[in-house]
Amino acid sequence: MEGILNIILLGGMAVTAIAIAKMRNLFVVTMLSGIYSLLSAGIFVLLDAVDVAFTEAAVGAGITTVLFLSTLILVGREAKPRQFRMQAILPFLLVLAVGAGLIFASLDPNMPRFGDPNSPANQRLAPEFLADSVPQVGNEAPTRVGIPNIVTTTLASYRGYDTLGEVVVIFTAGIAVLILLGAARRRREDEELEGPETGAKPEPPKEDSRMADASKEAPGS
Amino acid sequence: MDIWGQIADGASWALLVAGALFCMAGGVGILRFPDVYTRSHAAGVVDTAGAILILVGLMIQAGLTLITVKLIIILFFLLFTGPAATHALVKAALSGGQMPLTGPRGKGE
Amino acid sequence: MSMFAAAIIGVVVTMAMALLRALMGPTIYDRILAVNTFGTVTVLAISIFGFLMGRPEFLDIALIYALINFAGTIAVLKFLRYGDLGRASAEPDEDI
Amino acid sequence: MTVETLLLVIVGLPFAGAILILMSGDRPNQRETVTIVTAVALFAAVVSLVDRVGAGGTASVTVVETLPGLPIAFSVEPLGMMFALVASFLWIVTSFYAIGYMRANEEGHQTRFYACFAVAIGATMAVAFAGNLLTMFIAYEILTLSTYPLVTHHGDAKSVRAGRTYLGILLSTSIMLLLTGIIVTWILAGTLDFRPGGILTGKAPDWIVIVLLGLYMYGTGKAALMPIHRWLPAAMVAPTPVSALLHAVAVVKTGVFVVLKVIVYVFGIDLLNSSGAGEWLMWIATITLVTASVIALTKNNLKARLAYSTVSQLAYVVLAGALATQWSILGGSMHIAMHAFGKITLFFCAGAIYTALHKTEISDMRGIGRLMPFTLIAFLIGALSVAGLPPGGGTWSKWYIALAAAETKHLIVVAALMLSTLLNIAYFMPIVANAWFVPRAAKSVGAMAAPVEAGGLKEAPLFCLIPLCLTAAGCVALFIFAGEVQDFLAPMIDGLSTKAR
Amino acid sequence: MLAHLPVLQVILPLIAAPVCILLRRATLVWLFATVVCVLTFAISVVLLVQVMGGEPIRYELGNWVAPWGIVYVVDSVSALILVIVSGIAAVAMPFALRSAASEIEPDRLYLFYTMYLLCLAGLLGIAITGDAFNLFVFLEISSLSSYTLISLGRNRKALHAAFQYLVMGTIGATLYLIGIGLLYALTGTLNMADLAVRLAPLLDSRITLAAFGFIVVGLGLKLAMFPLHLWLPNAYTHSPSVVSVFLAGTATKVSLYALLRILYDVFGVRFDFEQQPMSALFAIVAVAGLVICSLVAMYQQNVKRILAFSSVAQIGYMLLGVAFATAAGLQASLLHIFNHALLKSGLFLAVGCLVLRTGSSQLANLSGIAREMPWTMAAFVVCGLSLIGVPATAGFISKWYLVSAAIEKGWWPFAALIVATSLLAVIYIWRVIEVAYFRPASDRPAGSPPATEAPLSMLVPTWIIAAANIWFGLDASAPAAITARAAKALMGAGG
Amino acid sequence: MRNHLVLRVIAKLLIPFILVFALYVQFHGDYGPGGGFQAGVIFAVAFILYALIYGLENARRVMPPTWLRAGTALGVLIYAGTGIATMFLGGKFLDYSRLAHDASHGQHYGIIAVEFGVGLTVASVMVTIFFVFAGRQRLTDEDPDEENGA
Amino acid sequence: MTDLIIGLYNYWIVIILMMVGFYIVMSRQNLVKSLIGLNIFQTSVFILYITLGKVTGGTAPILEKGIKLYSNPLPHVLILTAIVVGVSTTALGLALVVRIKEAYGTIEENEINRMDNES
Repeated sequence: MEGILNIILLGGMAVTAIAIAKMRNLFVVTMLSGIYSLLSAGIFVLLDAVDVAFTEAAVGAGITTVLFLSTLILVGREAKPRQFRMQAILPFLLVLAVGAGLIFASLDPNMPRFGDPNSPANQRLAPEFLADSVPQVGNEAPTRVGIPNIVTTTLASYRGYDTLGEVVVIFTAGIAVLILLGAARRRREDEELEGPETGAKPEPPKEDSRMADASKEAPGS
Repeated sequence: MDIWGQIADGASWALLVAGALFCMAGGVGILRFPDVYTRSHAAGVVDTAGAILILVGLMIQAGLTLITVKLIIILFFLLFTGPAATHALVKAALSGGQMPLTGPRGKGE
Repeated sequence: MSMFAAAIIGVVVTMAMALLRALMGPTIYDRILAVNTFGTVTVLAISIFGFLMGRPEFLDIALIYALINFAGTIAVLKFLRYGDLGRASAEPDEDI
Repeated sequence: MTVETLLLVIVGLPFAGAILILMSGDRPNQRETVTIVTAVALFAAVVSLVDRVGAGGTASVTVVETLPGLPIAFSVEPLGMMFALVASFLWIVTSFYAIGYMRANEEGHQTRFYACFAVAIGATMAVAFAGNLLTMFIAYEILTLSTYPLVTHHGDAKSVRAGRTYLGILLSTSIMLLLTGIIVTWILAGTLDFRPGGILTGKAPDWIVIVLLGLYMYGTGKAALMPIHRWLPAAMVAPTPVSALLHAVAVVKTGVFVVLKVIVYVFGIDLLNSSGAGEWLMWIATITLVTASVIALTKNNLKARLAYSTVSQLAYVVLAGALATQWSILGGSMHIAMHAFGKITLFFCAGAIYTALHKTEISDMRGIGRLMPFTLIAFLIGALSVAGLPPGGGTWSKWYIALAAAETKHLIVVAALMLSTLLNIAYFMPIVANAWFVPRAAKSVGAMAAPVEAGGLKEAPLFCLIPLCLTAAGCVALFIFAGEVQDFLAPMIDGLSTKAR
Repeated sequence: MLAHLPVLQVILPLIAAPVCILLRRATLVWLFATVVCVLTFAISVVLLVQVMGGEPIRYELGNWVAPWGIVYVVDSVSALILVIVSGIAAVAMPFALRSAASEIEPDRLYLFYTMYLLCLAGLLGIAITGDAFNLFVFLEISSLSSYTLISLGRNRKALHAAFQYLVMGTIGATLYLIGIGLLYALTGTLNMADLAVRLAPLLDSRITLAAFGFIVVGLGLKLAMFPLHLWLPNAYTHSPSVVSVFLAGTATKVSLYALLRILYDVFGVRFDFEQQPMSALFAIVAVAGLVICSLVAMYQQNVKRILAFSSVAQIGYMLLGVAFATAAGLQASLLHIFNHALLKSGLFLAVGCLVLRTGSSQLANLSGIAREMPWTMAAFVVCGLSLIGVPATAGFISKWYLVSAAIEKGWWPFAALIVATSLLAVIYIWRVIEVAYFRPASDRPAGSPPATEAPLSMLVPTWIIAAANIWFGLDASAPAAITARAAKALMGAGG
Repeated sequence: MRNHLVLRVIAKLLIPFILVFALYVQFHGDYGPGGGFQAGVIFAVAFILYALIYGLENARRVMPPTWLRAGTALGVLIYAGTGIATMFLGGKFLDYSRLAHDASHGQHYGIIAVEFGVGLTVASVMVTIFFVFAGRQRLTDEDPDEENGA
Repeated sequence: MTDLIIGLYNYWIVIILMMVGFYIVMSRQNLVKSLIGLNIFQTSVFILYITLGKVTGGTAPILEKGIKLYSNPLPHVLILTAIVVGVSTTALGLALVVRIKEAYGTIEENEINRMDNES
């Protein structure tokens, strides 16, 4: 059952992604990427990653869609059609290279099969996490956190530092948006500075330079 | 208790299957109907009948727990979102210049 | 096959059909309609899946889907109607 | 003051002078006083160093250890001391001359000029007393960079182009070849110190020695070996004091000094002879000296002719190194000093003529001997010295080189030397002869009728005239006191070979 | 508290950033940020001293044992990078006071400093971590903040440059993530040391190879390895001066460090250079970058752009040292990381002064500027000479080691090439010097205001760096000792 | 049917409920799916919904941008501060075991504190971002000739 | 063969998604679309990781009495972080797009390039 659902949902994702690539109406693209997010969240549920599904739904289908809509209001909905150019070959080759690299890797017999409980990934660190018995430095007995949701435990404690980093990332994004768009009034420096050369406005000179004019000294004076 | 359990199971079965069928019917409608207005009718079926039936079926399975409360809330959301969205969409479609295929110019649904 | 499996198949088939409509268009409105339906059906699917897996507490996910779907729909509608998300829909004689 | 401190003072003094010059930028008199005082102080310091150390003594001082085993260090040896003496003395003279010349011609950017000049002299001192190849290389590059603003002094398109040629050739050869050579030496020998008898003996196969010699010889672009001599004629656009600096005081002298020093203290003449590396160098030097002389003959511009003459004379020194005998090294070392005095005299004269009469072309100089008798006499002495005829100091150095060539049975080289001397005469003497014995063309009389002064003399300012007389006298003095120079260099010559004697 | 230094190194700027948001007053924030940067620098120096005196320091975050938790590892390599990054950040801060104020609106200034600190924290985090995924997180912190910092340039091109960088950077980070994912699939662990152990028997696997490829390309994008450098010139050209200083001195170097870490500590020398032709690959990439970007730099009309292309070219030197696959080569690379950080930030500092006074970094606007701003231009010349590799400057030391390493390896043509490309540097640096010194001020476009010497708050940092260039050119024993040890550590780690 | 009225009423009903749900996700994250991040997003969605229905101005009045900015910073500070606190208690950074006598309890407290920090930052940032984007639209709209971006 | 198709099915889809996303980004068209491409690209990586953590027959890693087999929580944690990074990047990218639109009047990559080259 799960396998079939998995195949259907993933297939749906692939189809959606290809459709997104072809669409030009940005609004439609946004809607489709919402569907894409929902689908991927569905897959996460299937793959037992409920926390991830939770987040993906909230972020991918919710916040991101709203953000894209907000942007579309400001930038317009329609992407212009592109005629085929020779330069388009290069990205295509790059894409093929990336794909080939992954296919190459996937065909390796070591590549863990779907759901394989004996794969290294599921054997190495996971057992200790799942048993909630991870050793601490200087402790004989492994320390137990004692919270049922192992994802939360891992997230906030075992790899709590990553999560601190994550919070800082989102903090950074917030500040970044504030810097870029958070203007109390409309700024016009972009428009002003569309000339060929731009840059900061120079400060007016404060005093005459002492060495300003060494070239005009009269010889023999 | 046992008998009630069986009745509940039976009811759930019926509701879930009926809901699934409604959904599929709506899905077929969305796929096959000729224009946006008719499709919106089909969508309405999914949004309301399908959702109600399935969620109620699940509620019967869950019994009187927190889960049922959540299911009710979900239902509430769906019931509000669906029709409101359909309504507004049809209005937007009309003002956006989409002509219904047949019949007089309707006021939405 | 449990009843949940039966239901989920029906729901997933509906999802597929909605997805198809969303991809096919032809108009924007068709797509929005399909997306909306798709959201609803996904909520149903996840709800059922929680029961199917025997861990119905995952309903939280379905709940948040519904919530997000709701907010998202309002955002889309405001987008279509006003082209502005920050505007209050308070002006008289206005309906959404 | 210990000898070590004195050494540091000698190297540091010109740099300090440069800073002082920059600081007194807007007060010309103070600036020039600083220049002269620094120059005199430097010369005094070098003399006192010579006094302290004596001809045979050595001393060394490490400033900082850049990398383990690779210090920036200075040391004293006869060749360097001689070079430092010559350069610091000529700086005084050149400074006086520059004051006269720059003021008379109303040149701009004079502060930059004097400051860069001082830095260049400082770098020359550092080259002269460099204790190892790295220090020498650093100083060599500072010299290149500090003379660039001098070459492009006028700032017009032509001088900028010349500056680019100058910088391009010197920097590229030094970085690409010299530096590579130094690094290879470091890897082979494990040290970069200058040691009598060389540091490479037994460290490398012959073919590497040959390649390495090529790297050093062509890496030292300042030695102007053909075909990388282009920068030298190009740099003629600069004011005359700069040319004097380039040709006599610092730049090209540094080049040949480096050549000799590398041959003597890095390769060692024994290695050079045993590996056969000197052979090809000798031929190139020979070809250069003849070809450059011929080219000089074709030039009508006085400074250009002098420039090619310099190329030719430098090849003498390289040839001396390539011959790699005790006599040749002696001759080469002496030729550095001899040529310095001779060529600086010639350039001073050229500058004086330009200052007084604004003439640069030889063909215009007919009959000016009456107007500028002192200058022309000095010119004659300088020319004789450069050509290697009595009573110029050049006589001795050329003699020793020719002797070495004969000793090593390179008769063709001897013949080339003879030919070159003839060519020297051929391109210098007509100038003198024309100036004295050919009457001025009417056209040129008209052109300079006004400035001719009452007594019929139109000499350059005294600031120009006195220095050139001094250097001319120096040429003669060197002829007379060549024995002292020889004695002075003797310790180095003695240490040259382990086989000889 | 001494035991906590490794984490304080990163946490200090990380915590300072939100505090800046709370402080809000631009001057106050600047003062605070400066103090933080200086403290961070002090910490890194102490760490370096500690590491040079003994064993590498390990710090388990959350006290969880290594493969399960995240661990910080400070060894001689990372300590060196930490010192470089925090040092340049500290020097650039005083400079920012005037420079940033002239290029960024006053009401965004405090946000700017916040970003600056975040970027610093991100870069430090990359340099210190011993966990492959944690590296990704901090890579993203530094990337996001640098996109923002770059976009603050006043030219609209800055926005486009930032966007391009964002796309390229995200692709790079994602490719890195794929690589780490593949390694995780293969070994089930994320800790670098643990990865190395568990990867050792699996080196023949195709997954290892694919992961290797993804990581090299991913980090290659971040460090502007030659064909992947397209984002860099625009980004460095159009960003505010301080940002150019900071990023040019640190960002690509930290990414290169990350690449070295992964190459040597995870895959190991044997895999990189015996099983895989990394020597050849790096050599080709390095040479192509060196030559092409140096040539391109010669034709630019904007000083910042010249320097940006030169940065890409200089990365070629660093990669070339790695390509030699010897301890000497690696040492040369590390030395060049250090020296290039010094000289390039010095150059950008000087350009920052010029931009403040003339409002532009176009060559045409700088005619004869040396007369009005002698100190600034003198610093530029010093650092420029260092870039060329003139002796007695820091740049010479790294060239020296590079050439020695090339000759020791027997790759003579490369030795020649290193030297020859220095000459290209001569040309593009000399173009600037020529314009600034030997062209009359009247050549500037009409309407250009007269300039005066930059304020002391900017000159002093510039000259500190310029003096450092000379100092480390004269006495390179300290960096040489550190890098020698670092190179040995890296080479040894791979067995 | 005046939909906006219906909307407003429903929103009034819903938003408190959403907030409660957010709190539930926040503090129930130890036992079920969810946690600080998800809770933060839900919190943000509640405000976004408010802004969508009642308008940006009103939403700004309810949640002033200054508060939001402070919230963003405070969240990070709470997280990092927890780590610093453990350092002062003699442990390593983020070693929650030190927060109580018993390691397990300490861990629990630590996780709650940390998750709260995450939630605060995420909610504040998300709302900030939406406000900023939506605010930009208003600025643009008042200036119709901006449309062509000249 | 079935093993290759079914056992690695998720990887194949991941690869397709990755290529599609990457292509959208690389073909450098509309900036908003580039960002969506980036999203698709990143999502494919998420799926790769989550797939690695799936254990057949396992369930979500929330401990409960009576359940023995759980999926691997570590990839989930990593991907949670990655999602956050992704949305942060998207937000920043969109902010940049808005500013670019205001400054250039267009969000088509080729037009912007042209304008950049002109000035």
